[in-house]
Amino acid sequence: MSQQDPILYTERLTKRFGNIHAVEDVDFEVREGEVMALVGDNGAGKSTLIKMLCGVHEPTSGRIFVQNEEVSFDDYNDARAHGIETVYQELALAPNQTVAANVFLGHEPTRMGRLGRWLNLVDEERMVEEAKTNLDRVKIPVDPEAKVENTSGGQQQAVAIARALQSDPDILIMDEPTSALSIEGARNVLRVIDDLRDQGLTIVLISHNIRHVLGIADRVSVLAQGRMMGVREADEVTRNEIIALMMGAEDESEFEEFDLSRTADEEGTTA
Amino acid sequence: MSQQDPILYTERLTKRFGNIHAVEDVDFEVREGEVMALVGDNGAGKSTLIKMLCGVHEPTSGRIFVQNEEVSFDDYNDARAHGIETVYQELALAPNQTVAANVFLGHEPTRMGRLGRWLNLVDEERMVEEAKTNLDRVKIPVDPEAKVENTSGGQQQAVAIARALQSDPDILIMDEPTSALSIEGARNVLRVIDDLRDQGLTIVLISHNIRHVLGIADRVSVLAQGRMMGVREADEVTRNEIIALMMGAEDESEFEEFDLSRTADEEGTTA
Amino acid sequence: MSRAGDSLLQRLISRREVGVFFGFLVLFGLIGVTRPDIFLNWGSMSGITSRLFRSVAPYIIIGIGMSYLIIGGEFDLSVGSMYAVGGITFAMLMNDFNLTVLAALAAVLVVGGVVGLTNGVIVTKAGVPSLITTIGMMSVLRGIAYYFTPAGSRQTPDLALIDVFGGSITVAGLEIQNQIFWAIGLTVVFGFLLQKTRFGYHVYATGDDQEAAEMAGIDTDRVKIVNFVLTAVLASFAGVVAISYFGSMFGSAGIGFELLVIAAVVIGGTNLFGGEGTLLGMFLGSLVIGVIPVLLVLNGMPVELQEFLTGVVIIVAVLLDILIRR
Amino acid sequence: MSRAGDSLLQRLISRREVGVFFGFLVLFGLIGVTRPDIFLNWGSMSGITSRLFRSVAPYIIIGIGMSYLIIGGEFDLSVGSMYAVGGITFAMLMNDFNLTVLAALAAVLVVGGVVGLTNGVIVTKAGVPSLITTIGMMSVLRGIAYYFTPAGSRQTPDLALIDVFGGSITVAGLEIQNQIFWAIGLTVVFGFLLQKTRFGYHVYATGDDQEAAEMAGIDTDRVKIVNFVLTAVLASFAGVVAISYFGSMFGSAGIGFELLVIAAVVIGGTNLFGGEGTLLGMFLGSLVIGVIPVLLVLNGMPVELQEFLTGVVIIVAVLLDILIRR
Amino acid sequence: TQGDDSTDTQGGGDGSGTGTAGDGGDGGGSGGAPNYQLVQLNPPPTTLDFSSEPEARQITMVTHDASTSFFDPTIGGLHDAASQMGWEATFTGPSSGFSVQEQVNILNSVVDSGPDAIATTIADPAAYDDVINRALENDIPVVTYNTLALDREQMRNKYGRALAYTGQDQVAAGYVCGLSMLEKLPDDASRVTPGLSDPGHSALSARAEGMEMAVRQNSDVEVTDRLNYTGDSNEGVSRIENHLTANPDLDGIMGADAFTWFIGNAIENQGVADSVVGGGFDLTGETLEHINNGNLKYTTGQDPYSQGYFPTMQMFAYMDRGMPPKDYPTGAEVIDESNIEFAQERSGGWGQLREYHGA
Ligand SMILES: Nc1ncnc2c1ncn2[C@@H]1O[C@H](COP(=O)(O)OP(=O)(O)OP(=O)(O)O)[C@@H](O)[C@H]1O
Ligand SMILES: Nc1ncnc2c1ncn2[C@@H]1O[C@H](COP(=O)(O)OP(=O)(O)OP(=O)(O)O)[C@@H](O)[C@H]1O
Ligand SMILES: [Mg+2]
Ligand SMILES: [Mg+2]
Repeated sequence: MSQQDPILYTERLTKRFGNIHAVEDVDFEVREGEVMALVGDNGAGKSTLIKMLCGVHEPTSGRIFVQNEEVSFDDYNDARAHGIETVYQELALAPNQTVAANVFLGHEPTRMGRLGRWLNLVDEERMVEEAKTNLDRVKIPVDPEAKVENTSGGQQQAVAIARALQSDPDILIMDEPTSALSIEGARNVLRVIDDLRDQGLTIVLISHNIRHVLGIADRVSVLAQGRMMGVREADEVTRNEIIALMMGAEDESEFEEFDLSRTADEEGTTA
Repeated sequence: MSQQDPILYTERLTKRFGNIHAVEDVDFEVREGEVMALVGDNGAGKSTLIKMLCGVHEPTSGRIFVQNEEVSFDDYNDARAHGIETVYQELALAPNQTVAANVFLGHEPTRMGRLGRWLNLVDEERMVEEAKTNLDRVKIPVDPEAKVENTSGGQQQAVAIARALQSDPDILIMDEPTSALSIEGARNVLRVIDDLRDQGLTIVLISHNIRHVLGIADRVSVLAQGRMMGVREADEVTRNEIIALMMGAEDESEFEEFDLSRTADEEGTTA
Repeated sequence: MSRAGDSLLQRLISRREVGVFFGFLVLFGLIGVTRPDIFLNWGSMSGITSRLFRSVAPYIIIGIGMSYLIIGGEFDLSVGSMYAVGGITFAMLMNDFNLTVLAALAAVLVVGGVVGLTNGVIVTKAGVPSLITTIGMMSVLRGIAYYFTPAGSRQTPDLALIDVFGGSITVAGLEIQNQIFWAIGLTVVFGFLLQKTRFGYHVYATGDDQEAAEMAGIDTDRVKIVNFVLTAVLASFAGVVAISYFGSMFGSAGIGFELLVIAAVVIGGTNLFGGEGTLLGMFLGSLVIGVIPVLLVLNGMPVELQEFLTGVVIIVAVLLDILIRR
Repeated sequence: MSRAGDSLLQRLISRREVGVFFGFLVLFGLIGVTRPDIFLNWGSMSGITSRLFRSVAPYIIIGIGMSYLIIGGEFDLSVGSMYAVGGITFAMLMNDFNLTVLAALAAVLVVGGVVGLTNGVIVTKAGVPSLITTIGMMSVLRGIAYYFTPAGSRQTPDLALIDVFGGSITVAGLEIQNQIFWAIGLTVVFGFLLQKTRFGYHVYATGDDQEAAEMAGIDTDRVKIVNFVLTAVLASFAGVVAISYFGSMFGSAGIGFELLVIAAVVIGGTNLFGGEGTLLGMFLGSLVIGVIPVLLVLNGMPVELQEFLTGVVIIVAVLLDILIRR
Repeated sequence: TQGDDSTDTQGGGDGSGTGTAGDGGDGGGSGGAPNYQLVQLNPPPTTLDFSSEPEARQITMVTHDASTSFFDPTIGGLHDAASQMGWEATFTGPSSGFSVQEQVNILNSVVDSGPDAIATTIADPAAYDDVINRALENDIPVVTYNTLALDREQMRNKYGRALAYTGQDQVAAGYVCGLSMLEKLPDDASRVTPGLSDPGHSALSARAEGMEMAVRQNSDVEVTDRLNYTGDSNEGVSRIENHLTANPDLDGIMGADAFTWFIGNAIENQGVADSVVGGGFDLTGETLEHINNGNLKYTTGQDPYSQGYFPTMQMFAYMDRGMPPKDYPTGAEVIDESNIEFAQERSGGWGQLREYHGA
């Protein structure tokens, strides 16, 4: 399913905030058409890494290549021009604007007609309608004309996802897109990711849900303390191997000690 | 493990925002010393319900009882005075203040000595130290002197949890406290909840992770579209029964159609 | 979640603009209560109303730009000085450099554009807070205004075309200043652009959450710079309109306008911290600001009381609005 | 995440206060470059320095309250009028009502407290934006100041105790005004309280994210009301100090102070939208504001240029600071 | 209804400055025709009634700047006259400082409110045209005081009549102030500084111009650049002190406005009363006190009281007795140690007077 050409890769990418080494010498590679999962403990540097890939953070050092061409993104629009779209962990929504306006934030559809195009008149009906269509893909009920501030946590996440879907990118980066979603909602998003891959999109997925990750990803990259710990084929690795990598440990068994009394701990099985 | 006296219950509690019926006629009951899970689809009204229980929202109608006494909370401090502490879904952190200051936000420890007490001088060393202790309980590495704005999504969630732990409440309400946490982090939080129950605390836990819920809760309340759909003993109910309640449906089978190709879908098994 | 349709009335009442309009009506009605002799006389009343609109026209014209700026998360304290420089250079270019009315106007607007660009670049690219930048620019422009008025003031020459800005038309015996049409026309056009264009959407988003807007691909620096330019251009245009009407302008003209205009914008419901607001609100807010001195002078208030009551009325007008919408 | 220790130098340079201090030193140093004759003369220079501190003392005293307010997410435009009312009532109470110095001072501070309380309650409980509330209060108080000065101004009587505020001490031949000690003393005390007390922590949190602060149990209304009271009390105290020094105060005293003080606070690095800032920054920002006219007067700048250069210098001083810290 | 009153001599100035009132005071014509003021008889908009108690009327006085204390005696004069005649009086203007545009707005509302008579300053040659004509069309007679930016000929063109003016030519008043400075300066004096509180206020600029003119025309003393000491004591006194420090050879400094007392404070603080001659304008209590203490040597008054009293009286004479108002020069009086005692006694009363009238 995954091709061998890297569509995106980094060389010794590093980001420091003052003396905090958030990402250190990371070589990260994504192949065309694959779902690449990026996992790691809290504070491992996942968000920082992908924010460099979409122009939000400027790298302290290192290089980024997209389609074998070195790039340097000044801002998010540069990245977008290279076909990269992102769902941020912090969602990045404008709270006092409507859901529909947020789905199209920065890329509002304009009206036909000379005047419409000349003035960049926003086609509100189309916007509301298309926002509905996009939100329907993740099947989370939310009023497109409600203020985002007045929607629930999961609804907000759905808006952020709908925004990314609306733009038809080559590479879609999703930073914990299902964390606030219900089971159904998360399932729908995974299904959408699956569909997008079928359509040839490349996807980078950050998630703490290893089960989701192993269920959907082609490969898994593991970060720990800002460093790349390794890359694994999803169908050749176990959940515990991944966790071991995440913790920077060699011995898997040490992560098994906790078991809640009355039910099988979900973290302990499957893969 | 759970006693029979309700420590907290509501009668026909309702909250409308304009014409949106977020919570409608809800009778919700929590018994002393139990872990009560509250589940429901996105936008079901979970956050709105608990925000009425902790004084953030004023109910449109209905009554709230704590320890068999009717209460009406003007603000969060009223709820706190009744022993209720909350971890909000939106975390409610002051982004430009330090992690330590946020752990003690609104309840900073003061210095000993007459002047210290008279002026309410903040004991910064103690604050940083105790913040560390509390953060250590959830074992997520975060610098207590960093600005919250500069910490990762999971680190911020850890700060919010540490804040709730710091105050030693009777009833602890946690709105999706593990959504941004790594596996280890989430496991630590569940372990802490277990410990707190052992110490006699009452806990209300909102989560989309039914496996977590069934693993830790004594009982499960299910909301759908603002209405209470039912309450179940955690060890007498299956995952699919709960999901069926959440969807307002009778037939469980309809929620089983999605299965990702290469791995067993985690959502399909266990309980 | 389930949702019933909002009634039209409910939606209407919850809008800030309606509250402000009501506040304005109350103040206006007070003229009737205190001076029924004037109020019930069509001739005086229509004149008073027309003059009220005239007197707030400069605030409205500047308020358009200021609304864009504030909604977009910044503001500009240099508008009063820009207004003076605009009017004074307009007269100077025609008198001393023999420019035609249109050429002088164009030059003035270009000057405004350059000033706005400077403000915008200093704020967005260098990161100097807009308060400091525009307080600084306020001083700089005031110095220029003084420098260009060694005799205290400048007068416009006698050119017919100036009446396009400063003249009036008489409808059914009522003299209506052209300024009023400019103020209304510009409000309608820019109100439409703010509500309906992509740029307008980006203004709201930028003021709402700048980081989110940037992360969504909006060039917030550009948005802010355009807003600064728009504000300075409109402020200089307001100066042109004013000197065309008064025939003369002092170097000290427009001192204190910045606060009046910002107050009008905020009274109209715009959030001072950005992300929310409409031009209609600003328009009504300007009328509230303008009707207060009319009410007080018509009732012959002495200066101290005038100052005192102005303050009371401002607060009460907004309070009323808030209480009504509760 | 891994973290190495920040070097002390790095931490220091990244602080806004250091940049502002540097900006001040540059401006001060410019005196030396342009007028070495004065700069190198101990007698003149110490006098100029002492006067500089004296002239900014009222800004600093008011700026303390304003910093609390702004850090807590609000601001107050009525401080200039409060300053006038404070000074004028102080004199009036002693002259016309024969109050002692201390009784008059107490009464003035109570008046300030009541005004601040009113501002605070209108803003927090009625929800009128602080811009509108305090613009209104600015007018109300100005009206009162005019009303209490029918002869234009008020003079203090000849009472020894007044020298506690308006007098001076002479150290090594240099006369230092008591105002300077008040300004420094109050800055130190309130700076300590802001940094070290629970209330101070709550001020920062309230301005940082009011909703979060409320949801964490902070009574943000109370925090803001206290800040409004503090600001008004300090503004009226600044008025007392000023009239004690000058011996006289006009009804128009303090016009324009609000912008000067807010500018000093913001130059000092306080975020106008709240959540960040220090009193040390405000103190240094006031010195920057105060040293500009000194520099210009010592160099005998013509009147128009003064206004112009003031603007340029304000912007450049802050720009410098920002560029240094990059 | 209004006729024209032919030509007069001594029309002041070129109309571009302010305060160039119609007739000069005692400047005197240089040969040729003597000063005269030809008065055209414009009948008042009232019916004369000599046989009964005169009607109670309402006069509104409007200024270009109601924030300054200068007009406090004017308000006293206005009310003195009004109460003597049983009239009602209002004094109004822009309370936030000098603003012609705001004054015109206020004047418009004043006309709408329909008083019997208006007295106003005219601080600008163009901006008042519409509103003054509207007042006249509505049969509200208008007189001017304190500041008049038009000469009689210009007024005839604009209003169809020359409005009477009670006040002083600002440039001429400044000239007197400059002459007084020269008189107080020692013989070896070489430099003086004119100061003012607001460079945007044209009347103040005009006074400063007069001061400079007097010094330049009548001596070799150098005039430095003007010093802007602002209207704020806090800033202003320091500026003046710094100016003194920067110019140790300065012999005199004179203010153009009511804030002249800042100069006194600065001289007192620096202890230079013996070497620097301080003087200036207006009769505030502070300035007089400084003259009393020797910190200032003189000040220039232009009789603000009469600027309120006589326009009102003239309106009575006009509306009830048919006598058109005439120009009334309030002159420039110099207060120094020789007459300070009386000046203080007189000025001490303005506040009481206003309180007495409840104004
Ligand atoms: N702007 C910033 N300034 C300073 N430190 C930062 C900043 N952003 C992130 N960090 C630090 O860098 C490290 C990596 O953060 P990052 O957000 O990339 O983690 P993450 O892997 O996304 O974690 P999570 O799973 O919790 O979202 C953390 O220790 C964080 O505190
Ligand atoms: N302040 C508000 N104004 C208007 N509508 C609101 C407001 N807050 C919540 N709602 C609406 O009420 C409904 C319930 O929201 P709530 O946040 O309680 O859902 P939730 O169950 O917590 O969902 P999630 O799992 O996504 O967090 C949603 O439809 C939401 O849009
Ligand atoms: Mg992250
Ligand atoms: Mg929720």
